[in-house]
Amino acid sequence: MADHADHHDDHDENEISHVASVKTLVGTGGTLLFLTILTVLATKIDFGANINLAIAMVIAVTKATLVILFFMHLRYDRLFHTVVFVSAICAASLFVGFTLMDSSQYQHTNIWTPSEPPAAPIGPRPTG
Amino acid sequence: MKRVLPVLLALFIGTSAYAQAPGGSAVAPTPANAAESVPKADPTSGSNSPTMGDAGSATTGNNQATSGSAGTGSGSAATSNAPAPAGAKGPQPKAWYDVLADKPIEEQGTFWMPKAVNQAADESDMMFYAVLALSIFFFVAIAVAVVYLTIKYRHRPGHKAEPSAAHNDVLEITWTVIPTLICVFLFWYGWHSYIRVVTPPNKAVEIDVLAQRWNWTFTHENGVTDSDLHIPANVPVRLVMTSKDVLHSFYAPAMRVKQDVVPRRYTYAWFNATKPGTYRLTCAEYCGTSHAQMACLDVDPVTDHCNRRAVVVVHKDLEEYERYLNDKVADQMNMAPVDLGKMLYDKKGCSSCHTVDGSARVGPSWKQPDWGKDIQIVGGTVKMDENYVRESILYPAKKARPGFPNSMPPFEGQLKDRELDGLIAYIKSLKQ
Amino acid sequence: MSDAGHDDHGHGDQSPFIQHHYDDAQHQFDSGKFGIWIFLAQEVLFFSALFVAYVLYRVHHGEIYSYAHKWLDVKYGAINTAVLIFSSLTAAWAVRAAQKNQKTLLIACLATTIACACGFLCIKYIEYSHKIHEHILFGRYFDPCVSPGGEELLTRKNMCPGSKGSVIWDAGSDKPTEGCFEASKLDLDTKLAGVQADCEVQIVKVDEKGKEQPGGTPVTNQCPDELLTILNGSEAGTGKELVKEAAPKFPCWRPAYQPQVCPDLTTPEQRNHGAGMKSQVGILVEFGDHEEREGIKIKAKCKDASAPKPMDALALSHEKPTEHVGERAIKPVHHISTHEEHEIESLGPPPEHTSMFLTIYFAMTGLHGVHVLVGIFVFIWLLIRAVKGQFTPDYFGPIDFAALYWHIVDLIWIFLFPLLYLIH
Amino acid sequence: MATTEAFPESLKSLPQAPVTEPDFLHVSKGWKSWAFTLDHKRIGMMYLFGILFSLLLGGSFALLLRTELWSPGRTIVGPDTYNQFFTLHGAVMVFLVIIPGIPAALGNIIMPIQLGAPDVAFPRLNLASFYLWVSGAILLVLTIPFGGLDTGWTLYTPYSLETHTAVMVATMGVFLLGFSSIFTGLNFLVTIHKFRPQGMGWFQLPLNIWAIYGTAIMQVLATPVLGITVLLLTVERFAHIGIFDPTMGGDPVLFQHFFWFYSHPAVYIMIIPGMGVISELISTYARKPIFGYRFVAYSSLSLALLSFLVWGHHMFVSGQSRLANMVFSALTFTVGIPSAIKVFNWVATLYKGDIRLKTGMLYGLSFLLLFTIGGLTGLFLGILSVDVHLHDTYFVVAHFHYVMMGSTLVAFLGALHHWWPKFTGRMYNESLGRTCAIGVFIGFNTTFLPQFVMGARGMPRRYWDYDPQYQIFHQISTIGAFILGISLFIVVCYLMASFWTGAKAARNPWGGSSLEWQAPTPPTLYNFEKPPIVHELYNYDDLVEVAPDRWERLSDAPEYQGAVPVASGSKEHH
Repeated sequence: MADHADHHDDHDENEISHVASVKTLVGTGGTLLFLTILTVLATKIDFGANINLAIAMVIAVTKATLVILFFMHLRYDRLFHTVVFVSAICAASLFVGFTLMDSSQYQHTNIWTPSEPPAAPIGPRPTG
Repeated sequence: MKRVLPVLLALFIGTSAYAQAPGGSAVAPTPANAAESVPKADPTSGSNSPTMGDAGSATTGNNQATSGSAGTGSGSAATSNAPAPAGAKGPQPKAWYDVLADKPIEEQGTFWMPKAVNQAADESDMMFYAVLALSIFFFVAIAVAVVYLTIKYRHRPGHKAEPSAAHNDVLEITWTVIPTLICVFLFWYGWHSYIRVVTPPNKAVEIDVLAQRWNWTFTHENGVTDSDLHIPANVPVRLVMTSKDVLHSFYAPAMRVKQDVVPRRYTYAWFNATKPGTYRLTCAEYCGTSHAQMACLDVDPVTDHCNRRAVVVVHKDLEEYERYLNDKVADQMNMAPVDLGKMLYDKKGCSSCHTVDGSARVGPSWKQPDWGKDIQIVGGTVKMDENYVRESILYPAKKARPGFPNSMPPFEGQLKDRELDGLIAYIKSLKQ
Repeated sequence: MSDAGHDDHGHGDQSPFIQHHYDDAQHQFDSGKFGIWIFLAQEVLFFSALFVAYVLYRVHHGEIYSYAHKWLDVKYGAINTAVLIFSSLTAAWAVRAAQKNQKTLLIACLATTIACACGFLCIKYIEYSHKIHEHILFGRYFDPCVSPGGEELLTRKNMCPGSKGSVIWDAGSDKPTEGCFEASKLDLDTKLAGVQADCEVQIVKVDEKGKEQPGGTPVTNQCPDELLTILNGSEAGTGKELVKEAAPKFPCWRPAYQPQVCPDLTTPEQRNHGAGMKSQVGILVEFGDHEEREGIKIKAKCKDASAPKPMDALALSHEKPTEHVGERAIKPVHHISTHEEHEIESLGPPPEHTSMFLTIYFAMTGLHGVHVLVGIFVFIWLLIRAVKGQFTPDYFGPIDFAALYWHIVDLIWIFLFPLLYLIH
Repeated sequence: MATTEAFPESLKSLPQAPVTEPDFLHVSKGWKSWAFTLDHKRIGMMYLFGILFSLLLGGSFALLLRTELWSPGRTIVGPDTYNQFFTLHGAVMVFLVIIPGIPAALGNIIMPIQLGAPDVAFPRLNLASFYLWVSGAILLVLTIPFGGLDTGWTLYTPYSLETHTAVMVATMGVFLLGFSSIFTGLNFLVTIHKFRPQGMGWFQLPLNIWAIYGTAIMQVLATPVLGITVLLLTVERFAHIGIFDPTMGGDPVLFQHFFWFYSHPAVYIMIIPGMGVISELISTYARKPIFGYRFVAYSSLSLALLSFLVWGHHMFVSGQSRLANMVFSALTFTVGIPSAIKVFNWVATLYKGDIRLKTGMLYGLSFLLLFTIGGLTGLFLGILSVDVHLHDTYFVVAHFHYVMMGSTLVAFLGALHHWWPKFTGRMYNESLGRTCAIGVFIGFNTTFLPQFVMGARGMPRRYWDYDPQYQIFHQISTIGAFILGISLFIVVCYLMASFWTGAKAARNPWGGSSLEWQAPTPPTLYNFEKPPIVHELYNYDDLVEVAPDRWERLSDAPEYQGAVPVASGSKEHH
């Protein structure tokens, strides 16, 4: 993308809302691409499933925060928009948390494989 | 509409009892159903299910509205002796345990609830009456306040609204703190008794429950299966339940037990029945057409009302329960195939979809005059014989009869060979 | 996707698109910005249910994820992520261009964003069509052709040349029956060496009416079991070369797990509800030259399995002891083991209900794909309006809001990519 | 009706109807002007007619349902038809009447005027929401010819996966209705934030707007989960993806978690606008400022947030684990507290008032009584051990009808009568209004009080056939249902009749103090002819009744134009 924007007035202004400078845009874009490559490489090293998952999630969260702060202008925007977005994240995590809490309690009573139902005392005792 | 006056009368007495009953119990929340003389349930008395009587008489008999006395209602026993249920004309008389199961369901109890028969249930009953008293108190307080304030400050000529404080923080704090305390108490006490209701003791009689679309199958430890739940009294019983198709729910009001039965999963219920007798057993999770008539043995031909649903039969003690298990196994062994077929016709709930008198209901009738000849099935014809009947019981969808909904669940793996031969023999015996 | 569209009578000198019930352009923009942020909050909740399903099944049945992730191509996933990030960049740049009234740059950015989005959908199309062809699908349609194989993807072409459709399994020890082995008759060591069986296999021609011609040709040699050679060939490296040069003579037969092969023995309830039973195994004849064989029938007479092989260390570690906690016997849920163990496990037949992973995969990526599609239409509409020059420094709301929507779609993919593709 | 307060005669000559431009009903003619209108009042009225029609449709299913239950076994229909009656009654009432009822119909009409705003923030999105509602309603009603719906409005799997009725048509209908609700919520949130006039800070907002604000939060954050659940159910039915199908690894209890995560906030989407309306009714007709304004406002908001924590109490006995039962039972009790605070504050508002028993006030007072019963019976169901006995019985049916019908619908009718003169310009027949209000109260209690007793005695829900001992209660309940049905039908009739026979309504028939009473009756296209003056909230001293059902502000009299009324509230703009 030939950046033929006028270089001289670096402080871009627009009376309606904040203008992201080319430097922030390209910088964020580059970092995101780099982090993508990083997360793919990270899977090549075997730290054990849990740690690999943790690494992938940390990278994903950093990428997400970059997109939100710079691409979506949340850093320069009204605080209330952050409140709206964070409340959505909280509602979603509440949903995940409670459902996981419940389902992990009764999972052992599930008949996952019909041919091998759980043994007594979870399943029924063999009847005569 | 023929009995409107007593209906309204019942309502007012009901409401008056409604006001009294908890008052009485609220003061001394001793369990409302103190032990009282148990009418000796003579197992052999062959009176038939109460619900056979016409609607009006049976209801006043059972509901305690008219008794008005709080606590122990004197539930009168069943009403008139209706004609023996259809099919009892079979050669040998009903087994003693089936007679026990057919006994009328006596549901004494207060105006609000049938008497609790489960040891662990007394606490939740007390909880119910306590919250009932609390609710009546708060409702009456607010109702009186609203009515009094409306009358006192109603608009009339010359009357103006006097200025008064628009907010009073002390008052607001009090009526926030008090409800919070009440709620904390209610939660804690509810949780405490809930744990007792759902934690079975280690040594309990275990019965496997299989719920399927529209009947129950209870399998006892010696392999006996039945569609009524027979349990010993004063012995903890643990049910391991699963469903064959959709959600059901094992609900015995007298035991204060309700637990959904989920397909491909085990759920549990336990109770310790204190009083022998016959108690209601219903399905509480919507499961389709005959949700209201799970394991219905005797359908009223005119109104399709189910007179005899699956019941929980509580035997006097462990010994009588053992006797039931042995007799049942013996009966199933040496029963003639036709009678075994007849018993399965009732027990497995076939009556809710198939009739024996030739008229079609949800499914074709079992009375097939053209036995041995070719009959019409979906996409062709087949000879009506033992193999066709056997296959249609195991895999109904394979050679379905035209014009009937394809809602019969496959019974493959459900019936032992002996039971299958019994059913076929019974169907064959109906053809004349 | 906001609708601050245009109306004919504006406020004097302002852009004609400032609607009358707003005080001024700033008021309209702030209202639109707040509105789109609420819409994005709603989108997060819309996807939250699928993340719940993902988390639940990963925590409780991790073995499905570690087995099924081999079917997802990390290459395609990574390219898609890069494409989406780049389109996110151009979308953000388009907003800047609109704010600074650089019309050509605006049009260029919008066009690139649309191009990248279409690229994303094309890659998605490639992945989906590959899976549909391989029957690696959700629910009832889950019927991958699975057999012990080498490093590369277990696709239908290279590992299961024998045409599945026309092969009718014929097995059984003493009385010849149609259908396939009962699990008990074979040493079904699913974890390790696949299926052992000792059978005489015959190929019988079948005419179109299905009548068997007499005189079938026997298939004498058994294809070498690549998996065994891998494991016995000490390090994994040599094992692969070992397999390559000792190319098996085709046609050869070998036992393989083939879930959908034996419809008639599954009960009707199983049949209309799920893939065939795992325990049903059959004989697969490989022709090696990749084209489908029509009109043949495989007959096999097999002796009962010999005594089960002694379990070696790796298999033993897999035997999950049933822990007794108080009066409850709990079979522990799959404890996530090392990557290398997954690789070996993923060569055997799929664990129970592996279709659940694909259900979640298709639900998440499908819903995300629909949102990408909607994004494309929105950007095309914006492109048309940009070409008509409707956007000015005081009226660029639609560009900003569409870019915000696009960033959320990119954000969701940023989480989908590692969760689905980079499973260990 | 002589009033002691003297008032200048010039007040009588103040204009009631719009002067400078025609009112919004007559500003343009022809169906196109209605079908493509961007005016929030016309969209609100179209919603209102749709909702009243759906109310009669849902009500007729209820009457068929109750007639069938007159006697055990078959009274008029078989089990399958009965199952479709209660399902369609539930689905039509929940999705078409109660959820859009107060927010979409009356909220659309009144809220912008109460805010002093010319229109909602996104008029076109508002019209799009209406057409989403219409298409969703058509799809839901289309299930009847396509084989009906017999899964219950809760659509529990695996039954909803196997039944041959038109589940997919219904789920697509619900999907569209969900988005209509989301976009209405979004619209109201932006309007309340960005369109408040000068001098109207957050604590000068009428409580009705606080309630609609709380509702909008829930609409936006909870309804999408219904959208995804219904979408997954549809895809499950035709593509068998297996997420809810136990035979393929799915989990029916997971469906219940998905469903109730939306449906509990949904029951608060239904009740909180009702509470907002009641605050207006009680305060206006008692001529007293609301007692504890901040507590009532904060409780609306806290109810909206707490509603996301308690969905598990619908699943105590449906296979949910004990730990989750404990957590949800504890959280459920926290939700009871704000409702209790509201009721106490309303009762306190009546103290030392000048209560006028207009139809609106009758509905307000019956709301107080019925909502108290509804709330208190919720306590029974919140306690774990008692819920084991009462769950899925008629006790639950009675509880939620007391909260949904006894509270929300009564508040809807109260609001309808309270603002009817304002947006139609016509007065309804007061005596008929009062009799029907009493009729609704009596009919409602006769219908649902016996059901409490029946439920405690163990009569399960959704039963086509029952044991004869419950017949007496079913008969009383059916009689009550007919009284209720007739009263509601008469209400709709005389309200529609008032368009032709109703007397001309004054600008401020009830002496309300909020902004909408300064707008002409019926309001002009942009609601106000001259910018409204924000007076001190719920302050009725300035108002005097110049004629029956006609109030004026003393400060509006031409003589007092000099004295600038005290405009309270900070200068804070949004």
